[in-house]
Amino acid sequence: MDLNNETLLDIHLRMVRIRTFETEAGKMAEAGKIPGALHLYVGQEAVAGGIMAHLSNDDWITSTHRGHGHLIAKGGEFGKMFAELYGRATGYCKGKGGSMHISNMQLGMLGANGIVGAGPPIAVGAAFSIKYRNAPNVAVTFFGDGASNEGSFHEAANMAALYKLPVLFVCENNGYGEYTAQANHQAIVDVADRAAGYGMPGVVVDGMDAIAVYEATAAAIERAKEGLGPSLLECKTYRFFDHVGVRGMGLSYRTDDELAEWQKRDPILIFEVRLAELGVLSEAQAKEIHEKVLADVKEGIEFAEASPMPNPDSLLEDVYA
Amino acid sequence: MDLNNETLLDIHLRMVRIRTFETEAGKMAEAGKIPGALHLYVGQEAVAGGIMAHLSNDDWITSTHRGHGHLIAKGGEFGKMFAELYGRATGYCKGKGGSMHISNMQLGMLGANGIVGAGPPIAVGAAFSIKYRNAPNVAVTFFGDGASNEGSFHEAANMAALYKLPVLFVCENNGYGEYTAQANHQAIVDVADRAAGYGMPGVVVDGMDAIAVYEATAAAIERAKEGLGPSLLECKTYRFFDHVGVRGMGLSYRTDDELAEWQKRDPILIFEVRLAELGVLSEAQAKEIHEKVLADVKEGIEFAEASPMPNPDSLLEDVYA
Amino acid sequence: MAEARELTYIGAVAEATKTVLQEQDNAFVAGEDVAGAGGVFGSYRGILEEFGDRRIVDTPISEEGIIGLGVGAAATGLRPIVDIMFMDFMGECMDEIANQMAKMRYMFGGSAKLPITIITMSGGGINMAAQHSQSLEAWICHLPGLKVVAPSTPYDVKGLIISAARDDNPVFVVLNKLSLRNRGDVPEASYEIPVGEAKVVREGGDVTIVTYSRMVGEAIAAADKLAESGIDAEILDLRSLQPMDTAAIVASVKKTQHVVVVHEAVRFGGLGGEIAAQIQEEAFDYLDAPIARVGAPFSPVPFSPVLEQAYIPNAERIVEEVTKLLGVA
Amino acid sequence: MAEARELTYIGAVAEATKTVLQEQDNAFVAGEDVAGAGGVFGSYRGILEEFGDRRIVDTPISEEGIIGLGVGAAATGLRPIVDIMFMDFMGECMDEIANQMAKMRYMFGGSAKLPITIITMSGGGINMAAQHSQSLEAWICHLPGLKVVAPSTPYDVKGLIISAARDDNPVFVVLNKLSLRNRGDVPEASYEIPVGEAKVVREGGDVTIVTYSRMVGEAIAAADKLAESGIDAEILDLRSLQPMDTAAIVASVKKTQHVVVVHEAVRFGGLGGEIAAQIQEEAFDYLDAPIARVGAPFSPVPFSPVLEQAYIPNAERIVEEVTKLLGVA
Ligand SMILES: Cc1ncc(C[n+]2csc(CCOP(=O)(O)OP(=O)(O)O)c2C)c(N)n1
Ligand SMILES: Cc1ncc(C[n+]2csc(CCOP(=O)(O)OP(=O)(O)O)c2C)c(N)n1
Ligand SMILES: [Mg+2]
Ligand SMILES: [Mg+2]
Repeated sequence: MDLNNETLLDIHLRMVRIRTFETEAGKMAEAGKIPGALHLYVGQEAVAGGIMAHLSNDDWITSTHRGHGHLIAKGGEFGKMFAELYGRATGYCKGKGGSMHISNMQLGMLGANGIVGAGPPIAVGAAFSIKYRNAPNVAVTFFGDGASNEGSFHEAANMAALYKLPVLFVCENNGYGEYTAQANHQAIVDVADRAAGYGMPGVVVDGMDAIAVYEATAAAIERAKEGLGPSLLECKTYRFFDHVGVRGMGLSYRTDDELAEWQKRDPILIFEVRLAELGVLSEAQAKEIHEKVLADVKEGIEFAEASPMPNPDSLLEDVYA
Repeated sequence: MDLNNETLLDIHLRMVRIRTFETEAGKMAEAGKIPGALHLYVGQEAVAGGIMAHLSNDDWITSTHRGHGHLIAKGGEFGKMFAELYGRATGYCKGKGGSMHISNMQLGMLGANGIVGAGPPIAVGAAFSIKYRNAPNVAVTFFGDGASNEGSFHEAANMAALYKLPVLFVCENNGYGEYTAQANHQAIVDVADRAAGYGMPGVVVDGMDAIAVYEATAAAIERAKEGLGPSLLECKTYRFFDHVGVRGMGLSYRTDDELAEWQKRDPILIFEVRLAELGVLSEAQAKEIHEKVLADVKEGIEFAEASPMPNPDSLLEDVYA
Repeated sequence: MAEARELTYIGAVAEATKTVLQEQDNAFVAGEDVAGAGGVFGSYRGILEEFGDRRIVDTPISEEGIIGLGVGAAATGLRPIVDIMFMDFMGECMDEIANQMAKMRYMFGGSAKLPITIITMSGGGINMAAQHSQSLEAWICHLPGLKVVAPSTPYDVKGLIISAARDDNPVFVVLNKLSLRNRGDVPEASYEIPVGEAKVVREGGDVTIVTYSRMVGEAIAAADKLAESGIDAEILDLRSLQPMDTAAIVASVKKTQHVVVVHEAVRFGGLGGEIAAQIQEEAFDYLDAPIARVGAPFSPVPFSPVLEQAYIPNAERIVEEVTKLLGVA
Repeated sequence: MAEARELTYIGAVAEATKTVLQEQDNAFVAGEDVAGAGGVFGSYRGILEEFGDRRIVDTPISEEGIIGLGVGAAATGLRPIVDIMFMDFMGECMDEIANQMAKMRYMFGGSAKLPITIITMSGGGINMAAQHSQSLEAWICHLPGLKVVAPSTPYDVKGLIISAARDDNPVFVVLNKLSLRNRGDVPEASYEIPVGEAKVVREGGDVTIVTYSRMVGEAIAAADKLAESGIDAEILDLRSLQPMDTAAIVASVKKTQHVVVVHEAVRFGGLGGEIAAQIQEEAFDYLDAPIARVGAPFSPVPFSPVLEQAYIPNAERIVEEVTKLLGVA
């Protein structure tokens, strides 16, 4: 395990960056400053943090409607991200994509995606590309428990295993697809149980524990790079905000108690306790990091708010190469 | 086990009816009398025979492009079937469907289907209907090893298990999807391994052994009728003719040896040996049955050939109710 | 017949659905988050409470499975109302729509009956970007075996859903998400609006605006504006797209001799082409000018509000086209 | 440049594909039974032997997975040629086509490039019934971000596939299965036919027949027949459907002042409507009669040969329409 202090701090920083960005984005959305739908990642940071710490810009990921966290952990800049959420010309997608399509090809991020389950087949294509070029990289596809019921996941998983492609299927099981609890959308408890049906290993990981995620990912990446094919990692996690926005539509599909239970296992909280125990990060240092990141986030918001709207004439640009 | 002599003979007759119909249909196709594509069921008779012996007209099935066998075992009449293959007005679908869409609602047969994987979701709908009406019936969906890689299978299996619907997923694994061997389309050996991922039992059955099929089906139906939900039965079988027609395109994707090995386990041959051992059917009686069925088949062909073509004016009928 | 009172467009969906469930024991609703949540747009609020979970069923996120469920249930005697949250998601289930639902009856020589109602949401304007804003009715109107309606008012929503649910064929009810809060008078009692009948929503003598769904509202705004310049526009709300009320279109065009076809869908390959082609086939000699078409430009729906505003057809663009058409500009 | 010699329509697919694989290291082919079997229509015969299984890959029966593979591979630097055996199977993968492949570049603000070629088979006439005989090009031509070509001759097949494969955008090559054995001259060397350029395949002064794919052959047969009655038809083979060569259409119509649009697809909602609408927009004053459309009637494709013959547009129906149009009948 190469989990040295530097890596631990790296993972921590990615997580704090996500948390801070998302929390502030939520506020901006509630203030009516962000158009459209915003699916926030708060609560799931250990997954993006623990996995992305392994990846370089030459490794590809596909993301979901809940994609900010993935892009941030992959190196996304706050300014360009906020600008995109605000629909500004300076955003990652020139304002054409918004939250649900935020992407950055240079960072190896093949887009958030508004279609549940659309990512896995694309990641399989990226992994095919890696193998074709004999490159030392992997592709990672993130998808939810709800998405695991889409046929696209099934087809992608089968193809990946068949071709022994270097791809990780990462199911972020937060217990709900929108307002439907897992027990009401599938008759299994562990999505990881689906792996055997494709001929790949399936592992259940504590998705609130960044170190556990990091380690499970290391094993899966090693396997992939040895040419042994894909793995399915199911990260059990929870979203602290509602399905869309912070408070969503105010439905009572989950209890306050349940939320409170999971919040006790806040992935950043427990990680910071661990880092303190390990003597890697003191409370004061952590505070400093949070403050620094918050300042960066605010700068990002300022950048976005000061940015111009796209020129209506750009409407028909970028349809074709 | 209610496998009394009557049932054994019933299964046998269904199988012989399929074999004879398909063999003669193949000849008619080679003689240029049947337009379009014909996917013959020869070799797989134990599956349709062993399963359909359990079903009444109030049980629903969905079929595949290789659907004649299912319809025959469900009670299809030779005359109307040949007429349909010939494109005659007297066919089950008035000549509008042909081999790939042959159906009969009265017999509970929701059609052959030209789209690989389209059947399972429809069967789930039929099973939903059965449960909704609290009827003492089941739905059975037949599909191939190749079809098990379609997303539609995945979605249907998950929904069936979730709702505990009375439906049997019957995978007729004949080792090939068209000209692609199973090992080249999925990284697993047993499609039954997929069942666990949906929360249903998965059973591998010797698909050349009608009794084994019959018994596995009995258990699955019992389970379904008790409200415990679906099962996946994988019947290992083989098709003796080519993917399409008798000799197909003449590709060498499988060896003569392999075919010969499987032909030694011809489902009708081994069943007749067994029936003789059991003293249920003598060789002479078997011969008589084959002859009688052949005569019926020929009568069916005569009916078809004597039948009128559809009136071109019927072209726009039956689009809407 | 009970009094009419104001309902929202989306409230009319819920009321129509309840009416159908009351009238038909074999009718049920299935879709993603339709039961517990009452639909993400609120279309089915109150139905779970009133009818229980036998009649309204939350499904997994499995659009192909959902449509298949509807097809199989309908063919075997039920009358499913199936919800596909956003019309854009039809991509996930076009096989069950196009190759099964639309064709099963025909392929079976008429022996199957498919009484399915599919309720879905089209259109942009709420900054949901390229994958949640499309108007893809052209895909389904091109498929023999399907019917398609696209109501513009709460009144039509209720009447068309009830008609759809009573129809023994698959009927798509294409709703519009920017219209959800529009209000209008809706009778409490059950009533039908015949599938296939257009409606003149404004009479006029100078030009016919043929349109449907939310663009009816834009056409009305345009007509008000045009009236200021003395142009008297007739507005035809198609309401049904398949079958289409060609007779009503032609009658109006023969009167006004000028026509603009308007839809929110992408102009190229949209239904406007079909409508224009039919008009000139049937009323060639009455036309004083080319049939104009207003539709979305040839790009995906952009996210940024300024771009989306520039993208979606509106009253202003209709006014422009009419003015150009009448040579007034 | 080497000599031209006769090839079949399907032989031209194989030759074009080989040419592309030779010219572009990053090009590969993926699809069901494309490698070992060489394609069920023989489109890729010999490619496995020549290029090995790195460059041509058999896939599971997973159309959504196949298109996704193409999208992901293209976005990350490869140039996939993806085979969807029958166009009817697009129903299984419309999401990856419509919502991913077509929109990714735009949604990403132009940062992704999607050089994918999709090869697929359309059309009826070989008694394959409702689910294996459709012409669904209207679905994809309505989607900004895609290009669509539909060659009628072996020469065009080769040139258009090579152009498609060199294009940095997704291009659908819609082939026709009843044309597979048609023969025609094809140069051995590599050459392009520009996407977006129509071709006058027969000059004439009395009427323009606008068509594409196999219907070009029917139009030629019709023109021969019409010539016997002294009617001189011009035939425009669109070749590209998206983008469409409106200028070429309009130029011909201005000359002949009469036009019949012909396609095998269902008439209602087919591309014919778009073409007719564009013609009257751009050449209204030149038209002496309504633009006529020939397309399939409003039903699924029937199985029985007698019904299928009655269903599919042919030379006879074109002759009828032209005769009616010119008022000769
Ligand atoms: C194909 C498709 N179907 C439905 C939706 C609507 N939708 C958006 S998010 C969502 C829930 C997804 O659940 P899950 O995959 O568990 O991800 P989570 O939101 O929990 O992160 C649904 C149903 C969609 N966007 N795309
Ligand atoms: C959606 C779809 N994809 C591809 C095909 C072409 N096709 C017809 S049969 C077949 C093979 C099916 O294999 P399997 O499911 O194993 O059934 P078998 O033919 O072996 O009975 C294929 C690929 C099709 N008809 N439908
Ligand atoms: Mg979830
Ligand atoms: Mg098979």
